Amino acid sequence: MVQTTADLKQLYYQMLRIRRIEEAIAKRYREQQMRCPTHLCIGEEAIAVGVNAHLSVQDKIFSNHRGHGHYLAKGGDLRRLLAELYGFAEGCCGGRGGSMHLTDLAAGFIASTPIVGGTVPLAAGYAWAERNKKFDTAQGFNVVAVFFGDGCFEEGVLHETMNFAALKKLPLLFVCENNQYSVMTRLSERQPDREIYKIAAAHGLQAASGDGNRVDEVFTLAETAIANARAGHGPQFLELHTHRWPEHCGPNEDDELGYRPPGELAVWKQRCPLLRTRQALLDGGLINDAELEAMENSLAEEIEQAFQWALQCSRPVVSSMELHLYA
Amino acid sequence: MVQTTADLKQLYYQMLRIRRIEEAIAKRYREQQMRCPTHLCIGEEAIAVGVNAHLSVQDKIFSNHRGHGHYLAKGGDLRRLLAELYGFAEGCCGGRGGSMHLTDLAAGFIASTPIVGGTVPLAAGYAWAERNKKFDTAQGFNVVAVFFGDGCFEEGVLHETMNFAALKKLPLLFVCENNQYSVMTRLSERQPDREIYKIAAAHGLQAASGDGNRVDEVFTLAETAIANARAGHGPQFLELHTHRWPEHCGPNEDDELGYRPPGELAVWKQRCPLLRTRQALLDGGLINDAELEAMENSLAEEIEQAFQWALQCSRPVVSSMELHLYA
Amino acid sequence: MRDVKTISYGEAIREALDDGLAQYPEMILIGEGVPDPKNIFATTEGLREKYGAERVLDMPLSENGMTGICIGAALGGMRPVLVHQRIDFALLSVDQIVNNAAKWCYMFDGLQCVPLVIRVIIGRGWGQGPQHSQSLQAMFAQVPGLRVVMPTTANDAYHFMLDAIADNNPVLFIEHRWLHHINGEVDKDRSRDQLVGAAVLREGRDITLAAFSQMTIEALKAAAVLAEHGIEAEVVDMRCLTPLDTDSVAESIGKTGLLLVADCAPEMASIAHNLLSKLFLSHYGMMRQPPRLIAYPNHPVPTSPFIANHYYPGAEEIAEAALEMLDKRPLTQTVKAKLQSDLAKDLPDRSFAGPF
Amino acid sequence: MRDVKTISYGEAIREALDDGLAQYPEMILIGEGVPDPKNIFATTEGLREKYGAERVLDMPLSENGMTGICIGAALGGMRPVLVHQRIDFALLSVDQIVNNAAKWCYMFDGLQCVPLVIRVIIGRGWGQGPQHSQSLQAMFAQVPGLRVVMPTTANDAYHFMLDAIADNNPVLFIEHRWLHHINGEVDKDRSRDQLVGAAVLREGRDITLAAFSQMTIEALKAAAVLAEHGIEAEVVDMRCLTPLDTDSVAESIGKTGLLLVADCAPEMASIAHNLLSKLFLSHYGMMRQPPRLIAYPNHPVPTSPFIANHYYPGAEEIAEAALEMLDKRPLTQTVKAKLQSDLAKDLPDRSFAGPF
Ligand SMILES: Cc1ncc(C[n+]2csc(CCOP(=O)(O)OP(=O)(O)O)c2C)c(N)n1
Ligand SMILES: Cc1ncc(C[n+]2csc(CCOP(=O)(O)OP(=O)(O)O)c2C)c(N)n1
Ligand SMILES: [Mg+2]
Ligand SMILES: [Mg+2]
Repeated sequence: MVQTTADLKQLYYQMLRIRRIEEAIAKRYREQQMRCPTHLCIGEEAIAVGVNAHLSVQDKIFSNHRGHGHYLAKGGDLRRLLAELYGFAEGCCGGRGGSMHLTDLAAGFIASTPIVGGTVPLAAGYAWAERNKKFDTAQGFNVVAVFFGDGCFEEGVLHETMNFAALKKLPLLFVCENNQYSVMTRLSERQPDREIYKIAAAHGLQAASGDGNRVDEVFTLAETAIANARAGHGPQFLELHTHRWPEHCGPNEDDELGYRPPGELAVWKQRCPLLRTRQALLDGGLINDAELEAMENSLAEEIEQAFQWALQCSRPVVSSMELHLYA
Repeated sequence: MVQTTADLKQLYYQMLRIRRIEEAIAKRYREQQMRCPTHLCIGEEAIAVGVNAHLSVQDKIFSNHRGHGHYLAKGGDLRRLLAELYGFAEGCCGGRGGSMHLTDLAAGFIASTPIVGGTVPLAAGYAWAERNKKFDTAQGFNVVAVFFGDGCFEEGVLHETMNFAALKKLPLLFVCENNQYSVMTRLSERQPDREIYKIAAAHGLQAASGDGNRVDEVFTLAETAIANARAGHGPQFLELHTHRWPEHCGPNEDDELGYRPPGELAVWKQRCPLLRTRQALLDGGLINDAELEAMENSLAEEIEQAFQWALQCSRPVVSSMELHLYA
Repeated sequence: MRDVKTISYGEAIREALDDGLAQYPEMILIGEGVPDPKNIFATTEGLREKYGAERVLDMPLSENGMTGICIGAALGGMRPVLVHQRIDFALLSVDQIVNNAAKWCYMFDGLQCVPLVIRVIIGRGWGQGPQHSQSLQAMFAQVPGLRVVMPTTANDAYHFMLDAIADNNPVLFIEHRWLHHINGEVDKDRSRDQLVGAAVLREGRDITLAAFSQMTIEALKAAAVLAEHGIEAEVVDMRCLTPLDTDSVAESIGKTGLLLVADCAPEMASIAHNLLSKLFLSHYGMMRQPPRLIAYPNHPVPTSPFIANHYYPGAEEIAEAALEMLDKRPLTQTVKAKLQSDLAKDLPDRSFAGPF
Repeated sequence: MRDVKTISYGEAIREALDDGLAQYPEMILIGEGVPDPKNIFATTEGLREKYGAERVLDMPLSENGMTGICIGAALGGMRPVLVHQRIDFALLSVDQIVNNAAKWCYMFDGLQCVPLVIRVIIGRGWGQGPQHSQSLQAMFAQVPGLRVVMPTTANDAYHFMLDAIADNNPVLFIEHRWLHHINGEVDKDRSRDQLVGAAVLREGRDITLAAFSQMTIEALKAAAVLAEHGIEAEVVDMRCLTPLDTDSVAESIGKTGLLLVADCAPEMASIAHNLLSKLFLSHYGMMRQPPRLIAYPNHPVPTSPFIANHYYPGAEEIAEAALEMLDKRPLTQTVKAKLQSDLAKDLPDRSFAGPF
């Protein structure tokens, strides 16, 4: 549970930071200098923030094509993310990956990759390696978390991974970001009418679902789940309901395409995780306009500086392309 | 439910037939003339018989590496099965498949193949084709059933198939023969402690479990499930507990290898589906020793004749090997 | 009256799917995005409206399961066309493609068949990166029992798609994303080629350029500029991979005596090796010089345009190698200059504006 | 004192796994059947007892998931050796092998690596049939970023396995089932070959026989009988596929002028094409005659022994082709007669009694 004002402010700040960064990326993306498929997480910030709030640098996370929020919430280096989008040598993957392949080992963000489901078993394997280490009774296990979507839940590998994770009682947290869409295809065209997390429960995982647009709810659910995983109670599963605002891939909104029922996006915008949290902070007198403005200013500054840094990075040397096929 | 004496006798007869055929195959297999991997279903006959009792020729089934019982219970041609084991041209696959690749389209036995999980989505696809036909209010849908093991349940493709089957409400029956082993590996080394059929239920299937060694129980469970599928209520799942007596692959018993806990096989032999049914028939005065002996005699005769037929079949012409790569 | 018109490769595929759906009531068209507003780069546009949601549909993200389901549907009398927006996703379904689809007819002694088309798109550009731009044609073309085609022209795209739908075997239909926008004349009445054989797209006597898929376009570009300098290259489109049509290439070499092969795949993953090796085995000594192979480097494609743009050889490299083989090195600068384009190297055409 | 002993290929693998487990505390050995009473044809015998159930273990039937889990474990500091009893099962995990394992180091700019060994067994015999006896070496050998080896001798089996375990890259270790029982001398102190390079197993001046895996055994048999007739064949074991060691083959051809390649795979799926093509491109004109390729037919293996026994070429076919190339056809009958064996064609050795 969110215990202190400081906590909630911090959660708000983290969400706001991701939102402003994604917006800045969207804006600059239109200049066509970030030449890679880019999936923004605007509207879904509460999940990345609420879960990562409980993870230390020792804990690791894996992510998917929509990975900026996870990377930032885990403490991934903003400047190297931006440089990566531009394809520069100083990018977190040396420019080799772009938006869909992020890494920041120092922050415990192992990797995101775009083959749907691809990183899910990797997270379990990493958690297995952690589980095989000596159990520290004070600290418990290092926890590994993996973020994926409702579409990913349709991949068989997810079920193979849940089975193994439950068998070996891995310190692993599955975070299913259920935004009801896989690209432009609604859940009802892809899955029968039943709840995702209950399948995880049937596999023997401790599983729960919740409102992925309430950061306090995510925070609380993740707190329990991560504590369980850390204590050796085996894999945990959270299904968190949310909605993506922009198009699946790219910087724009795409409500005009008509694949979302009319009004759906508007409803979800009212459920904006930032809006709700700010309102709660304001209503409780826990924050004032000046503080909010200070936040915005410091973020604007951070983001601007990060872009400046990224934009003066260097192009990778062409011959470097051949390197690192093998370790 | 098994309503009449005739029904129960028929079920017994079918089980006995499979048992005697498998025993005869085991005996002849030792002569090393059936040169293909062969997985016998001795001990598991009740499942094939209890399920297939409700399927007509219009209904189809798919099976796996351990397919003799399914094939025979569905009405597959015994003589062509034996010829197939010997690799003769008159075999049900022209000798190309051996024990692990059976087919008898006239009987509605579409195919068995040995890649674990391989036929499961095929069965769903076939059921989809059936579902797309006009619904006959009197007959309902033709039903497709697929038989697979507890090991197979670990394959991701099974879950992908359950999801699609539930989504499209396919007239499909999943039959999980849970004999607790995948080759020589116990369930507890492969899956956590939870029930298989409950995962199917969580996927939105109508699911039940039962004693796979009681043919009356299998018969009753299958009756309901198949009626549901036929009526358009969507996919059904049965988890049936049983035990394989012989070695995983080959004609012998292998209790001396020690992978089964001591005494386990003995317990299961007491639960022999034939023994139990025969006892019930005798106890109820529904059958007498003479009838039982007549059954044995007619089966011995049928089997002997089938072997005689198979053994005089012809070797496939070598040049035929090139045919049928394409249709 | 003949039905001839000029349309793009992408439109040709859409027309073939449309005509296929009209002609075969048992045909279904399925894939992630098939009925969505972007319609697989518009190649499935309007088909759901025309043929209904039962026949034109989306699917769960379950590549292996859905491939198996399509195989089963084919056994049950349907004629499925399954679409993957990127060939990389088909790697999840290699089990069903190789273990089942490709072997079914053979292993059941010809008693059953699998009329299934799998459409996969290969490609490049706009930072698709290591996992979204693989060229896996050789991986699939080596599987006995699959038919693998890579049409280059709009006309072939149309006819091969219809042939593939009509065929009772599993067909892997490989489209290069950069072909989609290219226009060509489609003659609907042209008789069928039955998914076999190479095609000579340009005749010439000086050198044979045998090329695969989009590399054929590059070869044609090179040939056009070489012709301005009196060099007549013959361009052979290796549009069918199973089997490779070595005879057509040998026939061309019979005229030219020189062979250059160009493939859109890393050298080690190039089906061109099979072509060259077969020629080596059966037509040793036909050539005046060793042949040459132009292919991609032996590593994944990085995302960064600054390096990825140097990953792909094209018309310039083909022309340069041809000039070397013809002992006309002095022409190289002039020819290459003419082939240079101001279009960014990671864009297929001017209308393209990312993200993919 | 050197540690040299004569053991079977299967025992050599077991010893390498044993030594690997002893040397690398982070190594784990996992696979369906690894700790069961049959121990992957006895190649993992006793290892669970010695190193414990945490390090030597069975796994669920989840090939793709378990491959991904092993990749993740490797990223987390473990050194997994994953075993498939048949290469056919690895087809379920092509996604994780190709999309992740092979690309990880490259796509993360060398910051991460995947020390993973995947042991797969190819083979034939006793009616394994279409889905249980595929030869897929070329499918994997074309993937940039994988190391693919197919050792033929017990000594290479031992050292390659240890090298593979030590290597920080994904290694596909392909064993032909029919090699398991063959004895050879294993010299544990021999320095490492680092998983690259072909090996000349027999020297000769008349013809080069370059062969893959079990076909090398067939080539050696043929060479032995040819030698009785004064023909000295040089046998080159193409034990490493990434990269193919064309230089060693070219060097041998430099002596002999004649090349015959033998692969245990269907012709269309043979990596021998890559070898031949590369020689064509770089060593054109070295040979006195066109080379030859001996491979399996282009269809799956049927189960029936009456036809399957005619599917596989071996020493007889190699010798026959070599005699033709050497213009010594009259010797064919004599040589083939000497090569004939009374062992049934679907059995690897006399101790074998089915079912596999
Ligand atoms: C195996 C695979 N199939 C298809 C795709 C194409 N694809 C990329 S993202 C995506 C949608 C994934 O949906 P979901 O998992 O719900 O994540 P979301 O985008 O909604 O966050 C698809 C189909 C892919 N990258 N990988
Ligand atoms: C994909 C795949 N992996 C592994 C195997 C090897 N294999 C054959 S049967 C079998 C056990 C299957 O167990 P289960 O599904 O429970 O069926 P059972 O044999 O117990 O009837 C295994 C592992 C295979 N044939 N296919
Ligand atoms: Mg989603
Ligand atoms: Mg079992």
